[in-house]
Amino acid sequence: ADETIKVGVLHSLSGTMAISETTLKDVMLMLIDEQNKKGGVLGKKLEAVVVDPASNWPLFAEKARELITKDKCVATFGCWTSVSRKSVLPVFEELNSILFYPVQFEGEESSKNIFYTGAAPNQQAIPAVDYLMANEDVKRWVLAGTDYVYPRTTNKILEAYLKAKGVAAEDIMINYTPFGQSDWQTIVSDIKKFGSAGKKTAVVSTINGDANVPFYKELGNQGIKATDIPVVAFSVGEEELAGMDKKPLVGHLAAWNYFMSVDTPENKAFIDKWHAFTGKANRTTNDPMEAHYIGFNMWVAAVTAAGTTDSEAVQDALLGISVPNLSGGLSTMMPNHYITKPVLIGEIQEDGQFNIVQQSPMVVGREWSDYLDGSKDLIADWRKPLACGNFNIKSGKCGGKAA
Amino acid sequence: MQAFLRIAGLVVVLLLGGLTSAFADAAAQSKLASEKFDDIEAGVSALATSGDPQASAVIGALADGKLAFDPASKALYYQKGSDTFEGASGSKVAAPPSGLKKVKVNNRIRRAIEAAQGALTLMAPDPATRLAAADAVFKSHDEAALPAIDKALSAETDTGVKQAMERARAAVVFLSSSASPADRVNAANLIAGKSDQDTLGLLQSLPNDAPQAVKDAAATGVKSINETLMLWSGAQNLWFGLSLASVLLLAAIGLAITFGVMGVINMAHGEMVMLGAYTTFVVQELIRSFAPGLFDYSMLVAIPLAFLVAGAVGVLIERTIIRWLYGRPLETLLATWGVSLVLQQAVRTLFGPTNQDVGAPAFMTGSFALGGLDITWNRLWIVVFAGLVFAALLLLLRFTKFGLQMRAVTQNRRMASAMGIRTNWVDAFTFGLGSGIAGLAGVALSQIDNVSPNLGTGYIIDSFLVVVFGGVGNLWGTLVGALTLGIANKLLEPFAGAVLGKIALLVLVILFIQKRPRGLFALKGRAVET
Amino acid sequence: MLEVTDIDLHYGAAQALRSVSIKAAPGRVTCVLGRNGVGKSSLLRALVGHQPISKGRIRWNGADLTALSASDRARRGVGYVPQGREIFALLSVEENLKTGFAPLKRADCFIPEDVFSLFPVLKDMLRRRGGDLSGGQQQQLAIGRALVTRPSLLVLDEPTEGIQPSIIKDIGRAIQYLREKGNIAIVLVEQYFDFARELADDFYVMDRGEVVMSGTRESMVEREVRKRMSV
Amino acid sequence: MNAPVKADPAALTSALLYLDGVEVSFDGYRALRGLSLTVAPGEMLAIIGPNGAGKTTMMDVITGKTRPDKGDVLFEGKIDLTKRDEADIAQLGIGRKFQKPTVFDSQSVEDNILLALKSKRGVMANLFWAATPAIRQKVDEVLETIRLTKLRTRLAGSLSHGQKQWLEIGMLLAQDPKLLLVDEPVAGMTDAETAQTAILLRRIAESHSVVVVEHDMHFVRDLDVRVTCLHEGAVLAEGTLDQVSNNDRVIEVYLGR
Amino acid sequence: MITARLLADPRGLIFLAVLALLAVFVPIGHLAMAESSPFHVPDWIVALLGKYLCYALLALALDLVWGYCGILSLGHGAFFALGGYAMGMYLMRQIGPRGQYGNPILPDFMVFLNWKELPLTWYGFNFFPYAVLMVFLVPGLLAFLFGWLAFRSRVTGVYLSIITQAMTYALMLAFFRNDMGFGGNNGLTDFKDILGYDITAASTRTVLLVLTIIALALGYLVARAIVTSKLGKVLLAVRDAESRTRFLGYRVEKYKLFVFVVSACMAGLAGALYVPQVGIINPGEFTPANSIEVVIWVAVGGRGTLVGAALGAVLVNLAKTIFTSGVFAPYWLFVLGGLFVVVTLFLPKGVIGTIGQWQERRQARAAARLAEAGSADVSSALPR
Ligand SMILES: Nc1ncnc2c1ncn2[C@@H]1O[C@H](COP(=O)(O)OP(=O)(O)OP(=O)(O)O)[C@@H](O)[C@H]1O
Ligand SMILES: Nc1ncnc2c1ncn2[C@@H]1O[C@H](COP(=O)(O)OP(=O)(O)OP(=O)(O)O)[C@@H](O)[C@H]1O
Ligand SMILES: NC(N)=O
Ligand SMILES: [Mg+2]
Ligand SMILES: [Mg+2]
Repeated sequence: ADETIKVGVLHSLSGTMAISETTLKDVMLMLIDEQNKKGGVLGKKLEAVVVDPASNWPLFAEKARELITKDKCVATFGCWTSVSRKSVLPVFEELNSILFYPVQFEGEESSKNIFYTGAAPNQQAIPAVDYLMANEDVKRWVLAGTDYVYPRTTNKILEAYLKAKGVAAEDIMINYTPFGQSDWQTIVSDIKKFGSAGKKTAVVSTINGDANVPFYKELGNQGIKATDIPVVAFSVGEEELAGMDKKPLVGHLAAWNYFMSVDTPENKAFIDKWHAFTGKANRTTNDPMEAHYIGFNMWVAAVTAAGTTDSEAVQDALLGISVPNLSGGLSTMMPNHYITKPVLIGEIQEDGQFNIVQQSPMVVGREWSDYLDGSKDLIADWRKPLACGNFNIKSGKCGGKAA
Repeated sequence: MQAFLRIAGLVVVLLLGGLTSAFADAAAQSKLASEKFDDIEAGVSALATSGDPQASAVIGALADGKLAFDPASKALYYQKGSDTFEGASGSKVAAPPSGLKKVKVNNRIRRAIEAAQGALTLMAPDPATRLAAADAVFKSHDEAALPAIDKALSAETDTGVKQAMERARAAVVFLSSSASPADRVNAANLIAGKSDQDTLGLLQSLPNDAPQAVKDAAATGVKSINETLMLWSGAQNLWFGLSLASVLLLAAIGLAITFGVMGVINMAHGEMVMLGAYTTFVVQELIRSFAPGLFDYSMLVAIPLAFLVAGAVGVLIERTIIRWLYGRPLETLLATWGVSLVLQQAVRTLFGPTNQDVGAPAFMTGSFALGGLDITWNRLWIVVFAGLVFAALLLLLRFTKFGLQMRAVTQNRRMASAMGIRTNWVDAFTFGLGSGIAGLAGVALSQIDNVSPNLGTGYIIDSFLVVVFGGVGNLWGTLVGALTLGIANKLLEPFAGAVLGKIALLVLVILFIQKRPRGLFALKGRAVET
Repeated sequence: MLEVTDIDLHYGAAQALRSVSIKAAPGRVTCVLGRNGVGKSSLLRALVGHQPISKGRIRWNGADLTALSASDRARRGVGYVPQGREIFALLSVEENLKTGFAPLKRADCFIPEDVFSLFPVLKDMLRRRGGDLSGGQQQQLAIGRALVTRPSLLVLDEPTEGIQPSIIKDIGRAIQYLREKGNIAIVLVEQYFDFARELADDFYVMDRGEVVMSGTRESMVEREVRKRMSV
Repeated sequence: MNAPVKADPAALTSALLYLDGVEVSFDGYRALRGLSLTVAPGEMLAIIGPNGAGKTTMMDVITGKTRPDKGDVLFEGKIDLTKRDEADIAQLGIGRKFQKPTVFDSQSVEDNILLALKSKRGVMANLFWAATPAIRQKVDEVLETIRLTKLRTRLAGSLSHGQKQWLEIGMLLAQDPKLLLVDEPVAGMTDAETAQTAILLRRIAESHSVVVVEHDMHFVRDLDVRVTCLHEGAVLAEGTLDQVSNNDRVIEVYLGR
Repeated sequence: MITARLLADPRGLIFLAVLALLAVFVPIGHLAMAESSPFHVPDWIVALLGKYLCYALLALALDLVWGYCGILSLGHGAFFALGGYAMGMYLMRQIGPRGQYGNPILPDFMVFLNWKELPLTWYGFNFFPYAVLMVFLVPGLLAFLFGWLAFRSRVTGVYLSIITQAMTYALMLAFFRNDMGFGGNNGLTDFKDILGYDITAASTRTVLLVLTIIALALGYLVARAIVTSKLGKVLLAVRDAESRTRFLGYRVEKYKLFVFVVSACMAGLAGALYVPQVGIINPGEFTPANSIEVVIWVAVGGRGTLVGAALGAVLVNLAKTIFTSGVFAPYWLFVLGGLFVVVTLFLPKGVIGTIGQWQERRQARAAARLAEAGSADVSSALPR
């Protein structure tokens, strides 16, 4: 006698991650609202169940279980940090439910129950480096990141990639900082030094949310301009920029799969709806929002196709589903639970928007990196009968085993 | 500025002599009318050297993002104020054609623009502009600028600018494969006369196929610059340490009052800092919308206001909560933790969870060189500000009646009241003072850090560490504590990296406390035990 | 004139004073005697406003002090030398004395010379922290500090405790001197009988939270009082 | 400056407590200036002296609270107290009553006594400790002596000043040390209690060594023991009370006229 | 003797009885009752309960040092986390070749960071007894080292609090580093089984809950035995007047060290039970804020009451669970923050402490009334 279909929204509304995740909660509410206006799904209205895991990882697991078992949510949209995803993963697998994860991350995972709508490293990091090599003629690289798994992995991949491209070890500088680093004087000055060796230098930044503002402020104040040493970031989007003084940042870059400045009718409609929904004409949109937009539409399409919200059926139906993304193409859910996306490179403008300087064709998300020893032989394919998240193509076995 | 460029442009054109033709102009401009960065880049250089009288205006508009083109006719149009002008003629057009497309700029174009503007403004009437132009040429070391710089040099009277131009010229010559090796060696020696990172970079960017003599000269230069820079980098680290120390001091000093003097384990201290930062934000928003011209004074308005706002909230908290908890210090921890949660959420509800954009006034942007030191203005002002706040507070505590009463009350509230001291007032004002100072810290921190509801949580641990390390209840201790931790952190960082450096610092603090169990400036003697 | 009528005082559920009434007039020394734990200090705490009373009234020069805070009472001239000294340990001796300026007019904000002539040691130790002083020195400081407020009602709780004999004599002389000024009422709690007898104009003897005996110096019978004060 | 009184070397071996040339200074202020004195086993010694003479500081030195800058502090002829910490010294058998009564406020009167009671001080011994009748009897005895039996279950923090003084004395009795250091035991006591305290101390002195500091001359007279007068951190006069109190300097700096 | 002391405490008996009831009825409700039955206990409740009770044990551990010995540790989360990591490492090793990369020895995160062999720190953790030993040994040893240094140097009060905070903060930074070899920020997850039993099975979950209940009961008994012994009185003495205790001949540092180590081991055990039930351990557990929260639980429940500490942990976390869902979700910090303020102002001794106070006051009033009625002599309330 279910009147509604319940959808879980599992994003931190308080604590350190609220800064990024609150918007994602809002966008989910908007999408669900909109879907209901269109008549819901399978003739039923959708109901969002919002919980606050408060940037606390064990609480994520607790709330996930609550959403699935107590509230009977048929699918959940949530998480930002990888650790929150790792924390809920066993819960989703145990209870065989569905999670859509909308944030760029390090990859190296493919779960039957998780659908990754954010970018894998090959959909963000590597294209960005390619762009800098081709267009800025960069010869020297600073890989700066917050000391945790996503930057470490991304940088490992990038390091291998750069070396494969003939960059010498002494032309790569790797630097890690703690979460929430607020004093960047030494590091920025080191970057400056590193960059004045006569070769064109760029910074690839995997610096995490909070630490970016002081980082860019220091860059600006120490006079590092984009024309001298461009910084390309993977975690700085419109939302983050809204809280910064953009003047000194003009020309620095970011690589995403979506920018608010994308000039397509879909995006314009999305932005208008967003402004109407939030009642604020200056609210920005960003990449993880688009990921939820894509993920949600995929889920709706899959449920409609399957004719049921049953988890197993929806999981199957999701594979191969294509929905329009906001940058004028179709994104498809691939058998590895990653999606196809274009890679966009943008330069920061004074108004906080990105000037898109390059847009690639669709790139398929690669779950296991080609640049890591342990994973280069693995693939994920959830199509039955294989249905394996870590199939070793060398040994032909599921379970990752090499031999 | 626009006017300048125009004049400068004209001058350049005149000097370069009429080797231009209308045909060339049109070609250069139409190159800009493109969506391809390669074309645009070529267009910029072409236009800059074309002698087109409009070159300066067009390139200036491009730099400002005000240049558009008509895809059909390939004609350029630029905007100035609310008017639109034709690129080719510079004449105002009443109704620009529809379907104009903006000429896009990326970093490469921006570099080309800088170089072009450098060349175009070398003869500007304002020496500062000429200096900037010379530096731009030095950086771009674009051979095309050589004629312009030679002309400019011959006309230059200001010695400082002249020097810069000579260096700029040398930079071009040094890298020019067409110059004679002897000239290039001379150029290298001239460049190496100034020891800074840019020079070093320039010298190191010499291609491998350069003549051996030039390479040698560059190598000598690099060596001597490196030696000088080594010395300076030590000093630079000290400065970084001092600057970090000033931030720590500001963050901690309010706590030195509420916690150090009053004994309230004030977990809401960070939120007071946050309130100060948000006050700055609100002040700036108001100024931006009502008096944008006064933006540079926003800090001056924000400082007293942040003190008042955070102070008032502090007084409110003291009157409603803390005052019931004197003599129960540990419970202040529980209550103020609650307060901090509420304040964070209140700000989150009011302003949203995301960062707010607090801009830097002009006097706090950029940096200047002091010898080989690179000193950023915002850090310098924060150091000064921290020093002033500290001094003011010290004087207040030492030499005023309020200071004495405040210390008396916090040491023995009951006895102080029996002496006729209005302990309620003193308590409220003391807590208000500590909170107000935290608010001041917020103003300063808004210039270097996130202004978000979480701002405070990032500083609370360090603040307690500083106060305790220095010795609770001793303002000098807080000062020396902040200095020690700030400088030690910055001296460790280059060796150990930011993460290990911080860990090492924490371990050192733990070990140090074993030696001085009551902090750096421990009070000794009987007085402490009672 | 101080009039304490019928006051009760409780510590939690335990009652420490039961219907205590005393009077103290300016120009006279009123002495409260009694064994340990009978409530003398409690009475004084009630007077100065450190402990709320559960019944009764405290009036000073006709005004009702009962509802006033300790600091307001101090501003009406109540000066207090507590048992246990209660020095501001981290303030210097000079600062300790200066805390007495709080209720004073600006013109009166100086330390009266009397304080230093009575306790010369304080003058030598102005810069030393109060808490570092020896016990007796602290006691001297506590008395000096109360004098700085120019009290019109001086409340002293065993002021001679821990003080060397020669200075006890000086304190006795000082109290006499203050009495002779005629405008200060002095309430003195004292265990040291000889000292009390020499100074007291009026006396009250307490036992188990009650006043059990009272009178003037003339009517005081030493044997009776001593009996009340022994076990 | 007073020339330090040179102690008799023979006293060293026979003395229970031996101080020689002890110097203590705080931030330049010299609180003890070559203090020397000895206490024989079973002896009671009364110490008087002006406020600030250094009496309490001397006790601080003996009990390990303050480290002397110079000088010897020996216990039982051989143990160098300056090398021991407070707990060690207490375990050696030196007990102390503080000038300002310090008791364990949040524990009952009887628990205060119990904590002081002579017993093993080790962690495990106390974890598995159980009260025996002998122990209970001893606690009762002490409580009776200090007349706090009726208040035995009261929290020590709620005692009056004088009651705390008594409790401190009781704790010292319970501790049953070889040497008792008693700082101003009768401050805040009535004359009758003062007299009783004198009797109590004399009884204790029959089997213990005692050092008493007091300003109450009646009490010192009642003790009827050797008196040492300290002044400015050194011994000013020694002898019977009559001898000392007739010393001009003692009268001048301490007793007054 | 000890049992006698325990029986004398009705509050403790109620506490133990409640635990016993939980240990009996929750398993029945979870395993034996049909899902439709009103007595069915769903798995999310079992999971929640397990988590709360681990927190309760942690709070109990903190109360032992803070409530009874005055050591305000702002780093107890570190001991909890270390215990948790020890258990997590065992669970990681149990995954064996079932990891994503199928490496029989190396945990996944080591494989993808290109580690070639197991670091020394991980040796032995495939043996359960070794892991259990480490659960106690690692936190215990850290507490011993830290306490030995700090107590010997007489670091007390806020100085001690702040260096315990520095300790957990440093550990947090260290564990965040991937180079440490403990999984960096992602920590240890994706456990498969424990002692051969599927970790997600209802029966395993139930057994873990029962074990937690037993651990909590034992922890309570140990703590209670300590605080009611004469050792407990010494601890109180140390709390109230440390130096006075020294002058009585007690080696204060040894006493502190003893309870600190016992408490750290208890916290470690709590962490070890927590990890298999929650399914993840990551450096977030080391954040200073987490440790401060533990202090808050104890304060809410009632410092120095043991039962109160456990109750506080459950209450605060229950409140968190409730308020982070549903309509309150965006405002729950107002509720929780407000709750802390209200508790401090109106229940100054915490929930249990205030109840205790009421009881005492009622008894005192009754006694006073009795005395009043009986005779005019109030010598019971007044001195002789
Ligand atoms: N803070 C307190 N809490 C509870 N009871 C107290 C408190 N202070 C004093 N009492 C009790 O009140 C009674 C009176 O104490 P008070 O201090 O007034 O005595 P006193 O006459 O001054 O004794 P003394 O001569 O020892 O100073 C005593 O029984 C004491 O135990
Ligand atoms: N930490 C310190 N700093 C400065 N001076 C100190 C310190 N401790 C003690 N003094 C000084 O040392 C001197 C000796 O003090 P001590 O307490 O030993 O005197 P006392 O003989 O016990 O006096 P009383 O009879 O008043 O108790 C005093 O003048 C005191 O002010
Ligand atoms: N997935 C991330 N960015 O943690
Ligand atoms: Mg008294
Ligand atoms: Mg003394």
